[in-house]
Amino acid sequence: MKPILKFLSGREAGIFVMIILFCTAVGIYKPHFISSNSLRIILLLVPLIMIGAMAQMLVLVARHVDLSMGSMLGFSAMVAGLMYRDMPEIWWPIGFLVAVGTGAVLGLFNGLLVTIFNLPSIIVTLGTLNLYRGLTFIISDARQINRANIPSELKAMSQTSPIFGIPWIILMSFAIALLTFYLVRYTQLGRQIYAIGSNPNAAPLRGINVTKVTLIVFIISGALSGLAGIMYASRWGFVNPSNTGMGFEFQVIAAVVIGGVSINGGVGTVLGTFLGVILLGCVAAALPLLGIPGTTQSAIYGSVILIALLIDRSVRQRATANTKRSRA
Amino acid sequence: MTNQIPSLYHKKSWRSLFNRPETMTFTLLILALVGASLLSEYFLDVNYILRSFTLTAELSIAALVLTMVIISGEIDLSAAANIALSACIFAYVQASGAPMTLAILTGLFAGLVMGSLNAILVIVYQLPSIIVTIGTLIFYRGLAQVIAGDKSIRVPEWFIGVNTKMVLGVPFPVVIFTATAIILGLVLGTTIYGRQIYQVGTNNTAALHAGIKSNRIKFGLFVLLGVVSSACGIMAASRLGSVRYDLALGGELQMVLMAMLGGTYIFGGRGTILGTFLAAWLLVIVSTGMTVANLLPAIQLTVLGLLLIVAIIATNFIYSRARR
Amino acid sequence: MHLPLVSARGISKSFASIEVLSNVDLDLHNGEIHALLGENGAGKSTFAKILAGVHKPTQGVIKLNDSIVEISSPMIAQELGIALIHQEPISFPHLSVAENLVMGQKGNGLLTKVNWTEMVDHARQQMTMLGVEIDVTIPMQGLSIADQQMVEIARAIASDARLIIMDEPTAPLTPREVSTLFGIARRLKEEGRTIIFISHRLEEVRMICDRVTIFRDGERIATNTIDELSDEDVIRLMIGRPLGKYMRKYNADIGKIALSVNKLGLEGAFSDITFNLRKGEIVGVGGLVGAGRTDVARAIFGISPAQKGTIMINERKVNISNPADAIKLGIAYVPEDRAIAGIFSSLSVEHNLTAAIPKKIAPKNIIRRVLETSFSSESIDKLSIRLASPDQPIVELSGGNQQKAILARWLHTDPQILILDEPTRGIDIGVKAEFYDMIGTLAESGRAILLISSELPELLSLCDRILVMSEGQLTADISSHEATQEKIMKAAVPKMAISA
Amino acid sequence: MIKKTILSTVAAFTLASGMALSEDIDIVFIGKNTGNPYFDSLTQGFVEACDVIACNFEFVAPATAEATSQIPFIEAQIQRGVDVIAISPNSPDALNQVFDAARAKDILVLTVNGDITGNEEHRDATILPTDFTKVGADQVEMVGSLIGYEGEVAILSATTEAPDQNFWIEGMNKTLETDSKYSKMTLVATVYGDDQPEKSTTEMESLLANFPKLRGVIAPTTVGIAAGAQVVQSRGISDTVKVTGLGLPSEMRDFVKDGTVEGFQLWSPYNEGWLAAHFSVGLKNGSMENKVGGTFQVPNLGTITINPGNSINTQAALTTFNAANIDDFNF
Repeated sequence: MKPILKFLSGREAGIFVMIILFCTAVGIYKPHFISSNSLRIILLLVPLIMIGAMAQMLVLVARHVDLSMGSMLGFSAMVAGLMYRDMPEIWWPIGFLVAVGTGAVLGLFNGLLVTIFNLPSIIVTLGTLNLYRGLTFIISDARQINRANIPSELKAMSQTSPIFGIPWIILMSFAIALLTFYLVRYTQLGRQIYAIGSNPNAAPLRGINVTKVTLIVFIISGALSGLAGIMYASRWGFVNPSNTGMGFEFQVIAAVVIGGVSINGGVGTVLGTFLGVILLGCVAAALPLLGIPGTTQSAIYGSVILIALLIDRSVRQRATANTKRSRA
Repeated sequence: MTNQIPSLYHKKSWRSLFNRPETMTFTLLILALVGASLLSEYFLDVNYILRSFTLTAELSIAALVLTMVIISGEIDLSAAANIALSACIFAYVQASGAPMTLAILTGLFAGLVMGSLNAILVIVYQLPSIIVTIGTLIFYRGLAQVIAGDKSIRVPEWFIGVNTKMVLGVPFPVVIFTATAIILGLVLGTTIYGRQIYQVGTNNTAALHAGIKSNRIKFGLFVLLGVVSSACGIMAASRLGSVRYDLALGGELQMVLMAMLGGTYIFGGRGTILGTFLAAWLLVIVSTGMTVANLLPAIQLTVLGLLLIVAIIATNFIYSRARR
Repeated sequence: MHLPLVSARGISKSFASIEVLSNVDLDLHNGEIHALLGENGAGKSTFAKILAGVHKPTQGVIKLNDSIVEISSPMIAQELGIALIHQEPISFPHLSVAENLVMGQKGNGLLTKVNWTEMVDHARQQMTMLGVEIDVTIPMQGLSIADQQMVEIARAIASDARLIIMDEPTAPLTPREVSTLFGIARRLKEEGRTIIFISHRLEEVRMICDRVTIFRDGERIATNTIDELSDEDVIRLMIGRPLGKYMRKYNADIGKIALSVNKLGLEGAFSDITFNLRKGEIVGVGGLVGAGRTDVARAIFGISPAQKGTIMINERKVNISNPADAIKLGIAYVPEDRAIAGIFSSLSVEHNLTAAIPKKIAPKNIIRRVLETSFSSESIDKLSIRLASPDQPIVELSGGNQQKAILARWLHTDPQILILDEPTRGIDIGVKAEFYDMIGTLAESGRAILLISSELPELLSLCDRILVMSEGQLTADISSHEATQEKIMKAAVPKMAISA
Repeated sequence: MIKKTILSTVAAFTLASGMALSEDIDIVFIGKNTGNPYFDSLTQGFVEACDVIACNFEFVAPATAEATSQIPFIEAQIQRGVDVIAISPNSPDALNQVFDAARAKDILVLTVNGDITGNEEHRDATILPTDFTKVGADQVEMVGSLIGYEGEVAILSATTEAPDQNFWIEGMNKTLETDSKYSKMTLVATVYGDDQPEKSTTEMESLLANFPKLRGVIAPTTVGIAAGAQVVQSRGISDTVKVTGLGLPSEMRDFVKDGTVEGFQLWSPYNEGWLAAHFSVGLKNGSMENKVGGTFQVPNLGTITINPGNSINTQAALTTFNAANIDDFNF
């Protein structure tokens, strides 16, 4: 059975080719870029953005945008961090539940504002981006959760690995990608998210509960931001109110837009998003090797978003051009 | 087979003063003044408030032009990054020996280019302005970092201190802000261009049918915001004496907040310069009041976030009832 | 006679004080193809939409298999087995055909598994059952309109629809596609389903339908088997409207040619349009929905310029690339759809009235209040626009007054050529007469008027000459003396689209 | 060596002698940003000093550490009419005008833990933890002692522009080149973590990837050393790669306890706060003079001299922390 979204596969192949080209080019210039060790560095850059990108993809497909992911990540990580600090003897995996749960609640608040008050999601989440960051400072009394407070088993998850050298959190992020693939392809909810994004006016006519599905999308975005938060604590070993999650939403949007997810809703694949994250990981890992100062990273992200927007537009134009125009 | 257009009847007219959004902003302004002076006895001092205003004067001036962009039905989140990049270009060119006038012209030209890039992507390539300007926001902020690295570039001694220059006891940036507000208010309120900005924002198709060149108007507004932002960047360089890439970091939220608090409708067609003018003062009073009371900065962030959400709910509620 | 599938009794519907349907009774039987005929605005489409749950009737009862039903939404209609197929089907363009078929069906919760192979096989099976070759795995936006219609029909059958309503389905189809559609319709009939077929194409109706109902002015005039009525009978019934008491009270002297259009063409909209319009002359343009009349007007006014042909103003060749050019050349266009292309709904009546004359109210770009108020109060009095105050948002006015405001907006530009597109649609009878007087006096003052209208009495009583368009072609050019409603309708009805 | 026990007894003694009668001096300390553990202990120095001597102390800091974020806070303190503004500056030159405005209102402006190099004339004095010229040499000695004075060494610094970092790195380079004791040690790389925990970690990981034979890493920044230690601990390579530098006891305690980091150095931020408070009160009530070359007494810090450029150090040499003494410090 040919893949259903065959017309889109052109885009994923394009990104895959870009990754191969980019890595070989850097590899020629700096041979040890293609070593297992630097692959490990690239993979270690990926987990958080991967989880965020999967959530943002769902939001964009439903024709919304979530700018508050960075602060949701920070707030959820802080809640888990405070739990670890104030209740050191607690069973450490509880941190996952607490972070994901906190994130889900924040996502629900976003969703309620968007659905009940019928507000544009981009402005709502611009507001909650700062509201949640402020709350992160307040609950932590502006103090950092030090490395000593983070359970070593949690920190180990980003170093030790169950199978052939890939750390737990990377496997977890791939698992989330697979889960999102399953959700998007094999559940009604997934298909209805696409339907809402593809034609918001027709969705209610076809019996889709638009409010409920939109709420779920924002809850997922919050929950996955929360998961990224606990993974932040594992990967970096601390939680800081001011820079945990700072700028996370822009990195995620860059990855998702490169991955071929359209801003106008209804178009986007898990594979494309996955490859978009990997490409960004390669770029981020290559910069220090090529001696390009980290300062250029944000300029590169910005230009990549703009280029992806133009590519997306030409893809969309070709798609709509071939439906015969009929006069009313 | 008529496609019946049911004409909508409306119970109350929204003309009365009470329902003008500026009244909401004005009452909030008074409340903030009272609250801040209760919060700390050091607050109620006109010179101190005026001096504090100069710290965000650049963002407020750009927010006035942003109000017109939003009224026309578009949005531009890249203005704050434009301020930073223009300031860095100006300082960089100036520091590498170019005469001051050339440096200023280069800075303004940079603003023109940035505004035009936004305009071309939105008008010519018909891309949604919200996502385009997120892209250009990151791009311009990144370019500023490329030019300035994480060093700060200094400006000559004599150029520093625009905010200390006084006109009848009022700091120069505040005078410029008020003058810009008056000029833009007149343009928006009395000239035909202003009227057409409202018409384009209310119904772009009807504007096209009435012979209004909406693309030309929107293009001009993006470029105007670009140039004004670069001018603000240069003013900031004079205020600070040195420029880093992180100038006005996160300023886009404050600018959108000012427009929204001033009653500008996010979907276009509604809003006034007076509203944004009052909102700019409201924001200064809120943040200054909290700072001088030594409140944790986190509380300021929380309050700003909450204010934006409350503002869009209020304006959305007032306008959508009128429009539906 | 066995029990009717659907029986409607006393169905009436009015939109904000304008009655569109009054007291319609109709029975539809199983295994029948029933045509609904009538002029534009006769109410046939509104009746169909009431059956499909898009609109709720103001009065009246609908019985399905002899039990009263309340069809309050398209979803409920679908559950009751009623499906409406729009001319341009509403679908999810980015999703595959197979998904569009099954999207939103009752019963499966949000987390139930989607079995792609089963879904695709099911879709393929439905397509072959319809005898149609469509790749069900490609997105909907990859299909032609005809194929999209086939998918809509398949979806209706999949949800076991007993009553399938097709609204102007054959308009965008090629003859081959029309015959495929009719083949399917016949098979559905044999299965005992009922099909409502809304169309203007009498030959097609005659070929496929068993019975036909004719609507006029919101009333059901006649329901007969197709053989009982000749084409002439049908047209007579459709248009037997009283010519109305309105008689032309003016006679302008026809001047020289103001506008001449030569071989105008726009791919997919209209082709080979040639006519002249003289000063002081009112030229009507009749035709059915989709004939391309609005597209010609939009081409002349520069909104979507023609690709081929020339436009001459006062015998001088002109190039109109946007509305601003047209206005400079003295052309004005009152658009068909007021809400979308006409009014600035939240802005004041005054702002709307002076929207097209920036130079006049702001000589040096500064708006002079005194000029603006004088212009607006002048048009409010001249056209007697009923309003609370010139500052109130225009959306608060009635449809008729909104239309007057739009017309007044264009009169301020002192146009030489005035294009009116369905100016009196959705306006109550009283205001219509006022409009006719206005149009008359405008012609007397030497302006050239192009009146696009679907109301035959309006065309006959107002125009000096009547053009008729059908499917993008000019099919008639009749002077008002020889013109009759039958002649116009005959020219308007599309020629035989398919072979026997 | 500063022992915790001596400290508490001295504090008790001065309390007994009663507070100075002069009207209390208002001191405010403005940190780089909130949520930075380094400033917790520095503020503690101020607080405990003000319990002892006549001053009221407030700590404020902006949410983020950009160059201009501290200006509103300085303006607010001028408005509040405080007597002394102590600040750890985020930018060497963006604060000149606002410092001048403060000093115009005869508010004492002290930079703490970092100076505004090139703009010293805009502040009254600067209080630095130690004599920066010796930091470079001390750090090289520290890492040399850990790796047996041979093998490859790298530096994990903060931002490229931080004046104190560059000053120390210059010191390290000179020591490695000139002092024969370190001839067998080669500096292979200097990388910058921008005082960002994430970036410092990735820079440390790329150091390990690019230099398999790396033996020692000097991280003269609390953010860098903690990140470096974390990487070494998680990979369990603390026996081959020795991480040292300038770190906070509270952050490094675990690493020292499990042997990841055998030793590191720092000064006592607490003492900076303690000295700054005493210096401020002394200047304001006239008992001290801000004259280059002058000296003054500070309880349990002994005599302090005002070096050229009105720069004051709280202690001569770096304090070395190791498993033995780590528990004696609570900052």
